[in-house]
Amino acid sequence: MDMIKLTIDNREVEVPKGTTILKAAQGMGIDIPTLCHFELNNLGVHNKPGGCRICVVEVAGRRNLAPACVTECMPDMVVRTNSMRVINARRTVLELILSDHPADCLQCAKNGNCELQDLAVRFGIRKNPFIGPEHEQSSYQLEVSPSIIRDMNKCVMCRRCETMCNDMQTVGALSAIERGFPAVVSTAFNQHLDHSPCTFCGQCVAVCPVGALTEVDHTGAVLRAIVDPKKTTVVQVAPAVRVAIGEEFGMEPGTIATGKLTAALKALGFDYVFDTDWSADLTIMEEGTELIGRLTKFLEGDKNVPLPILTSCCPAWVNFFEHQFPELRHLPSTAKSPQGMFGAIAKSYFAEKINCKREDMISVSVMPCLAKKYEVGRDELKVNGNPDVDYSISTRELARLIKMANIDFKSLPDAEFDSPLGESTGAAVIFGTTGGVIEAAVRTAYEIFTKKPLPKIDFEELRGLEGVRSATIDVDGLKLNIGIAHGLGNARKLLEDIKAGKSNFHAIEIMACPGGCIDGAGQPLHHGNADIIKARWEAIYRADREMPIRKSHENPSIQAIYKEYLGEPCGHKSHELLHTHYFDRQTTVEVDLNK
Amino acid sequence: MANYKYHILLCGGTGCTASESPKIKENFIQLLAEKNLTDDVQVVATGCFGFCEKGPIVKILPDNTFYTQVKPEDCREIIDEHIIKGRKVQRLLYENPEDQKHISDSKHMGFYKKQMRIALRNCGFIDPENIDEYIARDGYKALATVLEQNDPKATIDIIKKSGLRGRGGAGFPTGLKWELCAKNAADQKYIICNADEGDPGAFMDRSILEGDPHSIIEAMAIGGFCIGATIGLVYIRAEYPLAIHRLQVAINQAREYGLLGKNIFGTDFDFDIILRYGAGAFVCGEETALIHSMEGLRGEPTFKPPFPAVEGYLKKPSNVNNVETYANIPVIINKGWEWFSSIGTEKSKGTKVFALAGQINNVGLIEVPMGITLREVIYEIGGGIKGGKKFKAVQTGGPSGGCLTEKFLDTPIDYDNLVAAGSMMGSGGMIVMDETSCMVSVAKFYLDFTVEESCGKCSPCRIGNKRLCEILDKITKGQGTMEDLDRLRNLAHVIKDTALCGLGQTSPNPVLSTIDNFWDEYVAHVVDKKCPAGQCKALKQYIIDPEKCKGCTACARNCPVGAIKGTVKMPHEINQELCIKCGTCMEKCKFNAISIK
Amino acid sequence: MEKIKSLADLKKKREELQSKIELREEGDNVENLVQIKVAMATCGIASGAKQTMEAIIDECKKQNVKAVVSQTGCMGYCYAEPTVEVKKPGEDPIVFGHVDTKKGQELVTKYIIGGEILEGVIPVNYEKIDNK
Amino acid sequence: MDNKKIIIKMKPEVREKVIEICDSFGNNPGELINVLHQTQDFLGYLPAEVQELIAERLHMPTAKVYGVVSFYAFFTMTPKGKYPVSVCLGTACYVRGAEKILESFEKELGIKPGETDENGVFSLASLRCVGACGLAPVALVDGKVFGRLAPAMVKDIVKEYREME
Repeated sequence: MDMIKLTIDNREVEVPKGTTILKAAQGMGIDIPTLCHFELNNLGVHNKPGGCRICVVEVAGRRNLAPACVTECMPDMVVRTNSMRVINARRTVLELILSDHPADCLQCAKNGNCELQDLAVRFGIRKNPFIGPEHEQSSYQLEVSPSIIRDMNKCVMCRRCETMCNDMQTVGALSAIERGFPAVVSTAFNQHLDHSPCTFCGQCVAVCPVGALTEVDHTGAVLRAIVDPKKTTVVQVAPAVRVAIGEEFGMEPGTIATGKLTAALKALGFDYVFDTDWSADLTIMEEGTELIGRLTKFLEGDKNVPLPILTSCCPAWVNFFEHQFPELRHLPSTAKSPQGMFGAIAKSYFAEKINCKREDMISVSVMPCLAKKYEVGRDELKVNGNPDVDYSISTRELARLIKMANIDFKSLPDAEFDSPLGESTGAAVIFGTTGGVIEAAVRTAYEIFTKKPLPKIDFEELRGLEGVRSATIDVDGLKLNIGIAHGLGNARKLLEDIKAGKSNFHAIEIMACPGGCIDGAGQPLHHGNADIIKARWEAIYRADREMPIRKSHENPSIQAIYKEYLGEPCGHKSHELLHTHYFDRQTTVEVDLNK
Repeated sequence: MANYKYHILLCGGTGCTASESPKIKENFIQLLAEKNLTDDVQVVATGCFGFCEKGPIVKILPDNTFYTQVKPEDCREIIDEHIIKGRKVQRLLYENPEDQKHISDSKHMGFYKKQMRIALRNCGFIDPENIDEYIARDGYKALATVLEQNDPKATIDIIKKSGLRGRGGAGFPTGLKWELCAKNAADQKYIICNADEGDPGAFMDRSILEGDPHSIIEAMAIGGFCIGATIGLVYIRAEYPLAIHRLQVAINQAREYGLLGKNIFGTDFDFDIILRYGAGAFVCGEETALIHSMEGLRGEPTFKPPFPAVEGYLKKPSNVNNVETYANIPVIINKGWEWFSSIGTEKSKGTKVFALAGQINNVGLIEVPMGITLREVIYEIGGGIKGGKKFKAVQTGGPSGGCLTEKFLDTPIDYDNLVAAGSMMGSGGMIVMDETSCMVSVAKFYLDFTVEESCGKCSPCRIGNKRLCEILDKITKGQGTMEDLDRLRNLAHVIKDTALCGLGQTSPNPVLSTIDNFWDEYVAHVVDKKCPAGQCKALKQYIIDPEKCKGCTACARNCPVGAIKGTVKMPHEINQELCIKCGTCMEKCKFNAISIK
Repeated sequence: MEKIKSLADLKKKREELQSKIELREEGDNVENLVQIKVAMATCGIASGAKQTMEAIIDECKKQNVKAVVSQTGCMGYCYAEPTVEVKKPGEDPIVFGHVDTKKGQELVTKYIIGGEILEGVIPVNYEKIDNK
Repeated sequence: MDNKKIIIKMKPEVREKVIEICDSFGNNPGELINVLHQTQDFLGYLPAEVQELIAERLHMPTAKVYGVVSFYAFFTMTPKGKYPVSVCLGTACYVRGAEKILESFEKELGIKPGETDENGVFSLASLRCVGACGLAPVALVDGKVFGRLAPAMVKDIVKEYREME
């Protein structure tokens, strides 16, 4: 590799050709501040508009200042990152950004977790010379959707959300609109997100450096339910939550905090603390059975059987195909998501068991996800208007609840999930990352289909963080072609292939968020640190290995519920409780016949 | 073919078209038919003559008579007197403002004397919708020569040696730009013409496209051959319908003659041109923004590198030049680089077209050799300040430029001198201002423009220019403080230092140059709360002269805010606290009793 | 329309077309050219001035004489129509009378090219229109 | 929650024409600006439903179409009046008093730039340089250029067009 020598802040450094000044400086321990710049290299996310101009540096011989984030190092370049000229410019630019930003930090959902606020602290901004009686600020309407709150007055035009929504997810709900001073990233015609193709994946929220995009907060409602003596509260926790929540309490990324998490939920006062992993195992039973069913028909020569079967646990992904590929909506498994299955069982089987009326039970889910907030509102997941899950809160919201309740998370003694909806397997925990659902399904489908034990439990070929992966699994002679995509843009590639008749997969797993649920929009904010995601990913597989049972169909509690309540997987009762259907939600323009 | 004895050329540019030149043409044709002279006299609608102040222009040849401000009803007299009887119509001739004598020949008019027309060589001379007239003027000869020589490197070398620099603003050497693009190998390259003239008050590119569209086609084909592009794209303002029409006609004609298409001049060079329309965004004059706009995207600039020469339209190597730059190319090939480089100054060769406007007698489009002084342009070509008022400043470079004062009047105009003086060449707008122009308001006018035209991508331009504008507004309202002036200067420097593209980096120039050159005027607004030019509304005071006021009550009755009090037949008075300075009272007063202080 | 396939083609085409705008090219250079004015009022036209003018134009072309041929009103020599005024650069104009097509051609070959004064010179006793 | 799809209704002739325009550009998203130009030529403006249709035909997000429409000054989402009035605010016109001309039109028509009056007769806009700087200040009414304007002339111009109604 070609190396380049240059000087930054009077120190010589050698970097490979193509390195930006920002990267070179970072390598030397020089922390040039940035705002719009955002990269997750291992997940293929790049947002480098060079727009905020916070990272400007002085390059000898150059007329104006250079943005460090996009300026490449050149041989013999002399760079100053902290001259008076640079500091003055940086500070003035920061003051400008702040002059068009509401100063309601104390009420802001991002208070304490805001990259702009951090910059203001770092530069000791006290009084803003550009704020006066005459200064104008953006005036957009605050908008609340089922999952996401948009306050475009806080938008700093970093374009991260636009990059996620378009380049990564190819959803296209967001775009930069208008120009000049009123320019922000918003929806078509500045409409409500409900009228857009938004999937509520929330990746925009996950990357927003400020409080322009935040999640809908249900912590208050959950607290009220907990303290309401007439209500029985049941909580479920998704697999990816346990490998991330520790970060909110200063624990190392990748810490598996299942025991403390369970203890904290109990300390919060939930009546029953259960595990979404349990219903993940249930999902495998249903989805795996569906896969075997379709495959068997296919092998018997039925060419009309819908293949490949697509996973359906990710609600943002469900929204995506309902909006963008409604013509393929016969392909995904009809199995509800683990959250949905859990809710249905909690308010039927379990409610009956503890003799609690449906209306008196408040079912709460803790999810790494914002689309789950949307999902709990779907009509198919309600009975007579009463939702199977009343509130879905994010990992971040749970952390806030824990802090609010004076619980010292780190020093909590580990606790166990309650029974019967708390027992789970290693197959369930890997739902938390890309490739996990399909691996779990293969573990079970293999044994059910071949009636032979698996020679090896770990399917390394299904793991990894590349956007699109494929593997062929030898199921006792049957070559099962499996596709995996995470990030909806990657999913689109596989779907286009299916549409074009070019796909030879039998089953495809799709997760909307890059990396899967570990990088869900409800997780602690990683602020662009890709190592955090990697650590969570490793933790998921570690958690799998640590489980005594690692195949869903071996979960005794799952076996029990089929025996005593559900009957057969994909049987009548299962269909009623655990399966759903999909809609065509693509916006279309049609001829008005009534003139 | 008719053997015409007279040619009547009339300006078909936008300005003259707006003042009924099409009707004039129609009248001429009709009258000639009436007199049976259709075969003797040819009527040609040409491109702009440049002397827009006196439009519509009609020129009669062979005797080279230059009629100004011709009205449709004048046509009969011109035919009867001039064409038939050979007597020039005196009252339509240009009157020399110095001695009130009529001048019949444009060559002897001050407006044309100092001009040198290279880029505009065919404007006002040929029928832009007739390729034959262009060919008759050596059209396509340069392309033929270049293709025959079949040595792109040598041609680029000619352009390099000629010293031609980009006429769009920054003045990057054209030959070097071509060379950089030629070096990058690719399966497809593009040569692009920037005809998105967005500078308010500049219309040179439009005039060239309207008056001599073939020169652009020819130059783009030459450029295409040199850099290895087979497709040319013209990014043209949708607001220029006439230019679009003429260019389209010209492209069709060139295709019919085989001058566009496959195997041009029997060589294996293929080339064709596509039009792309701008949609009203000044920032699209910046080449990366222009390219994004051509791709159907928002016209936002991106950081360079990569330069378009490496990654341009559809990610392919592309070369972008503006219209005026291209217009110079065929002449340079035909007449040689030595000839071209003999014109101008050491670092700025050739000529520059300026749109001369403002408080000046001869508004119009002029082309002058580089190195001419502002004084020559304003006083000799422009005929001095309108109404005999005093010269105050000249603004060059449009919203990216600055205001130059009297002390720069004798500076030779070239790229580097203008930059050194705190302005820039820009695309060539030249606005002359007299003592009634308030320089704070002028700075605000340009900032208003930049605020409206900022793409919003980078914070210094999106928010900074807005804040600059707010501070200027505060000053023009008499609410500014001395701290505001410091703030203004610091902010202007930071924007220059940090903005992403050329638009943002130059947007504070009108502020900085007026602060530097008219500091006292700023101070007067801030400290004395006075606008020396009497322009700033909020600093105006309407005063009723008690001597002149007859007490007719017209002002009081019409005042929308009831600020005027007084009894009938007694002098009235204006309550300055209530007055909104709308000027209605002054309009209504029949006795000239109200004045502005 | 015929395509232009080479530089030679273009040159040929240009030569054909150049005459079309020659008049304009010359307009820029009017004081260095021979200026010929043919009186073309009713009397002139009646006595064949139009034909004379055509003949002069054709002859100029044939002899490659760069001249500006234009018409004027009645010069006041109705007895001698058609009348033609010829002004060579730097010289005073001379008016010739009774210029028919043949004499028109001679005017070009003999006077303009040869410098020979032909018969029928009319003494100048009028003010030039342009100098009014 | 409403799981139904959003169906936008449109006049058949409008839908047909817009589809024809999109087809003529090969439904290529790179041709978006050309498509918008032609559609606006046809309709006079670009209402939201038309942008939805264009997005659908060009297989691109509506947000991106709107992002482009709202970026460029030439595109408008409000129908223009029968007689659109545009006052040139280019520099040449500005230094010769264009602001006062605009003010006079505002006063006379009772609307601000960017607006259309209630009856849809007049709409007002400002633009940058029509290139008739010799005639500054200049305004365009229904495509006709009025040059060398003075505020006092505005009333008569408006009256002239009002009478044509």
